[in-house]
Amino acid sequence: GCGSKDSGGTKVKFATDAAYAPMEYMDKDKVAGFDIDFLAEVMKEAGLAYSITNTGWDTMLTSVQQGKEYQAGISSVSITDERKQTYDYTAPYFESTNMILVKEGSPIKTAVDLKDKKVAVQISTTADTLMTKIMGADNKSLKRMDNNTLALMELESNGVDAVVADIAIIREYVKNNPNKKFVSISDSKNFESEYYGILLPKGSDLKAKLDPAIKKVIENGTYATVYKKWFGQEPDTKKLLDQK
Amino acid sequence: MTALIEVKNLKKAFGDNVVLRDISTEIRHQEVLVVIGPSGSGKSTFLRCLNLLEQPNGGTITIDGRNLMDPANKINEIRMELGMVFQRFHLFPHMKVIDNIMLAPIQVRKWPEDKARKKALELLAKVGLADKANALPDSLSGGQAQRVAIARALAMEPKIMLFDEPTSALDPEMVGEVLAVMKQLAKEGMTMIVVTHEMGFAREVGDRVMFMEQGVIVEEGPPKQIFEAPTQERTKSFLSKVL
Amino acid sequence: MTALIEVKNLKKAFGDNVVLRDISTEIRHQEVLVVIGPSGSGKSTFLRCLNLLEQPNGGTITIDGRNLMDPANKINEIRMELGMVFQRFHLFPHMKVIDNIMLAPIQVRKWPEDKARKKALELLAKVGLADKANALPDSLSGGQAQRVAIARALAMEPKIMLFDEPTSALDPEMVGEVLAVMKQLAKEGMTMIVVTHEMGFAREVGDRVMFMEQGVIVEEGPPKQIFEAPTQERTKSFLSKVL
Amino acid sequence: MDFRFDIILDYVPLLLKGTLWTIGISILSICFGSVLGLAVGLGKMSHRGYLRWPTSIYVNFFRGTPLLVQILLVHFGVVPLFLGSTNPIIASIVALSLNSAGYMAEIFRAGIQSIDKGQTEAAHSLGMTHFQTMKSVILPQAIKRMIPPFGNEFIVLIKDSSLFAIIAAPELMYWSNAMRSQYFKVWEPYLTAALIYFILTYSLSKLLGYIERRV
Amino acid sequence: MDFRFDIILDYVPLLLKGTLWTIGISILSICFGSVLGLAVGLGKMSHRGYLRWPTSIYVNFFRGTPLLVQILLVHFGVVPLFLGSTNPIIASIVALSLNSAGYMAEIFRAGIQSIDKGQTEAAHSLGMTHFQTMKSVILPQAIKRMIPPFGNEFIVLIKDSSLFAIIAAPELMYWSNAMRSQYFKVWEPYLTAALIYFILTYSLSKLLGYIERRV
Ligand SMILES: Nc1ncnc2c1ncn2[C@@H]1O[C@H](COP(=O)(O)OP(=O)(O)OP(=O)(O)O)[C@@H](O)[C@H]1O
Ligand SMILES: Nc1ncnc2c1ncn2[C@@H]1O[C@H](COP(=O)(O)OP(=O)(O)OP(=O)(O)O)[C@@H](O)[C@H]1O
Ligand SMILES: [Mg+2]
Ligand SMILES: [Mg+2]
Repeated sequence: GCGSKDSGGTKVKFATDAAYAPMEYMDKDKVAGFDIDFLAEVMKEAGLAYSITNTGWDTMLTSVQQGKEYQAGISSVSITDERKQTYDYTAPYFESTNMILVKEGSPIKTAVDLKDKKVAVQISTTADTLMTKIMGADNKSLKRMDNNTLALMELESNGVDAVVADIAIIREYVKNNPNKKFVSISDSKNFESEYYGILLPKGSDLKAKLDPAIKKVIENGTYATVYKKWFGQEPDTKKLLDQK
Repeated sequence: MTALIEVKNLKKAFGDNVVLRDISTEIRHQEVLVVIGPSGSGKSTFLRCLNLLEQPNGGTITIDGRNLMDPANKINEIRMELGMVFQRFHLFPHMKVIDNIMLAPIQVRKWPEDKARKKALELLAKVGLADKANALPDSLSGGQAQRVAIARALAMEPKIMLFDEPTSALDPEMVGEVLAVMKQLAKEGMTMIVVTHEMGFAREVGDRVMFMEQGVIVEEGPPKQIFEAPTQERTKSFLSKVL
Repeated sequence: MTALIEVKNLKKAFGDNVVLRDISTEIRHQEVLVVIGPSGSGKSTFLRCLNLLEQPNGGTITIDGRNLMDPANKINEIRMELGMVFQRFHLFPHMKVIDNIMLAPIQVRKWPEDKARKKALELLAKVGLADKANALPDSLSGGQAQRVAIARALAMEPKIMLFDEPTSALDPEMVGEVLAVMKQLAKEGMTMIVVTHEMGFAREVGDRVMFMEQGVIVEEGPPKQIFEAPTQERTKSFLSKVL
Repeated sequence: MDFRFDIILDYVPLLLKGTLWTIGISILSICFGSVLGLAVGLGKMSHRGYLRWPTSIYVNFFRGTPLLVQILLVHFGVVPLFLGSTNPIIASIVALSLNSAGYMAEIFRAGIQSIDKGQTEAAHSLGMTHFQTMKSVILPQAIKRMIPPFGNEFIVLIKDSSLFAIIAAPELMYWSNAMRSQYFKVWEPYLTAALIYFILTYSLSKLLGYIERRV
Repeated sequence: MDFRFDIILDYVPLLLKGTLWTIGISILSICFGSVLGLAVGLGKMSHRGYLRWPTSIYVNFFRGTPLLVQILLVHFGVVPLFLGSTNPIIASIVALSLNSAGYMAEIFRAGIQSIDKGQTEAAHSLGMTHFQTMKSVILPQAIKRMIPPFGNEFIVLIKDSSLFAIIAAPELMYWSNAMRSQYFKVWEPYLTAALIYFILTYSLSKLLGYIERRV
């Protein structure tokens, strides 16, 4: 839907790029996903009215930076030092790591093996950043696709040897395509854990309201319920709470 | 009796191409002037300067006492006094015949519609096309189209009519019907300047014939004199080709 | 002596519009046939059927003993025997005059280039344009362009020449130079069919005049007879308009 | 390849809704674009430098840069400047109108210049002003000649509107993208979209052919 | 707004490399597209149904669906069929050639049909065959008239090549996207890209204007 004019009122307006199943995606005309359910709990806890709009990635980045129309963004945004120059983040709410997806029988075992292979990633993701570091910014074998669907298609059509993407994406894809003989590889040595945070404009006063609510939701078990609903397993909440 | 049109030292060039070198002449009230000359001699340009479709580069043109070069005179008011008929008719193809004729009286003279319509029907009858009022121009023969064009020019009640080779785009059997309308006009006392290759018309209707070549008036005089006893070599040689 | 062209019961319609109703005539070797008639009477269509620019709907055309309707006869071979000159010249504007003339002899007759060039220069001299070999068509006057078009048609060494109003797009002072070339051709014994409104030419050069109207031959005969003593009412009324 | 018709069926209502948006955005844009394009086109033909220069720059800019870039500039720059906040639908219509005005300007110019100069001269010789001539004589004829290029521009515009998916205007491509990202599938959403676009553009071109023959 | 020129400078080598790819892809595509477009255009004008039908469908399909969809079809469908694996550059050139052939076909057709019928008749009356007439009389004249629409098509094609960023063809837009992705900035990459595209299309249009006047 479209945004309303009044941004200074009571409602907090969230932007998202709902093209990242199962974290956030369009289920027909509704925004759905882990992030969405989690946000609902947090806002209930904080006692704030809110709305969430699928704006696409660029609109989210630009408008959250200005903080006028959208006061926050939630869209599996990893907390990185580079981005911290431009934005504030809430406390981390999700631990993620990148994973490698290859075809059965592939010789690739770790991220280092990818160095001279062809790899597809979604542009602008941390997978892009990681692989850019490993393979180099101008490496033609690194294909930065517009979105993860195209990256995964690329693997199916033998355009690349591997796809690197967030663990949730890879799992969802394998789940959706059980008969396609893909193997997912995790490599915690090369792919460090990353943490998602809610994106805020610099100096936003929302941080003071959202951080305690996030802490509460994680501590009281609500978080685990939502997590299990989407990923079918228990989260490591201790590690999450330890992050600063 | 004083001249209706007075042209003095008229000059016109397109870039380097000097088309009218130094044209001076007078046209009296009710006179019919026939202009002849080879292709490219400047006949059309001369006519077009008279109603400022071309901006002269020098000289003066006075029409009914008004100086055309004077910026105080509105160009559209001067053009209202001069009706022009072109070789290729230039009817407005998207309008019915009657609307072609009514357009300018309504928009320029600000006539009410019924007055314009009455006048248009009168003129159509005069050129013998009363039954074509609701036809579209494309359905007319060349001769009919040219007669409509004449009616359209007359609808503005001009003092002077300019004709630029009005019959040379017509099939031979249609030339007669257009010339007949023009003869009738002359008989009624219209002042006319006619560029044409129809020597029969010039002889019969013209009060004066003017022979132009390369932007100058080589010779002018009554038709009988020009056709039968031209004084200039160039006139003779031109006439020998076309008569 | 037998006929070079024999036309029998020729019919041609465009959709519902029957343009040639039933045309039968013969043209003898070295004859000059002049076709006259009002606009839309089918004169051009008649000429165009002779070299199959239009496909007839019925009847037969025999040229030099070959039946045009016979699919065994190659259309291009027949067309080589008939040179055609159009009202609007249709020179190829992207080629020099000489290349316009050489194109078909080289491509169709498969002449070597120097033979084609020699012939082209000869013909240019004949039509009085030896100095224009390297000019582009757009730089020519109408009369010059039409003479080049005649040379281009002659370069194929046709047995018959067809002219479709070759002078009616020309300024009057250029008509003479084109007619002169045509007269010369006739004198040299070329078989010619000429659609024209130039009655002087018809009288002087024509062996026979054919008057067409609404797709039929109304009357034909020697020029003297047609012009001075037409037997048909329609011929009289047409001639009264154009003479 | 396992082509899943079920997910297409699931999305049919949304795709149709998107199609309506596509049509709506395109129609509004071609209307605004035509009006603006006429003004720009007349400006480009003007004898006055102060009208000709800026309109030339306008046309060169909008025809010379990718629509994608123009969309981003309008969405993040122009619309917030006036409304205080972004709005994908308004941005779509504004960007597409501005863009198509650049093309419409050239269509108007070509259409007007294709009318025989004799028409203008005949009108002038009757004492009609430049404006009267344009309005009553030239434009009515030019507009008829402009139907084919106008139709092409409309078709281009319908297809171009697919780019607005990236700023999340809820048109046809947006819902195709949603379908793609929900199911990780490419063929189902995009072939369906292609078919719908084709139906739109093909019927439009038939309609225009019909109008052209009638007028 | 804090506009960071330093990150643009950082990316200059990559943007220039991308520009070269953009130019290369566009030139190859317009060449292949012209050849194929001539064939399709002649087919569409043919009297023979078995030539006219398929070529009409070709033109309608490639002009009636968004390029985006055509790109995906070629990249994931056509190219792997022949090469066994995807290849973004080959896919770009193939998709853009096929697409522009649809437009070039119409340009050829319009150009050929704009030549006065009298030219064909004059050539036929001299005994020249249909093929000789086309080759020596009609095409040389038609091609001159086709320079302006051909130039427009080339410009459109340069801009359209920006869509190949989504399948990671290393052209200008791809590197602009990479820049956006690295710095989370929108204006710097896209304004720079707009400027480069504008320089490309503007110089091309000037060049074509010059050629047009010369020919
Ligand atoms: N608008 C124009 N721009 C440039 N040159 C022009 C223009 N109009 C006319 N000329 C040139 O002026 C000269 C005279 O042209 P004009 O039309 O007055 O001759 P004309 O005597 O009417 O000839 P015709 O009998 O062929 O109509 C020609 O050389 C022509 O090329
Ligand atoms: N290609 C065509 N398609 C349809 N109708 C045509 C075609 N060519 C000619 N006609 C029609 O055939 C009729 C005769 O035309 P044609 O050109 O043969 O007459 P014409 O005697 O040569 O006249 P003109 O003196 O005007 O040249 C006209 O009514 C014309 O409209
Ligand atoms: Mg003239
Ligand atoms: Mg004829």
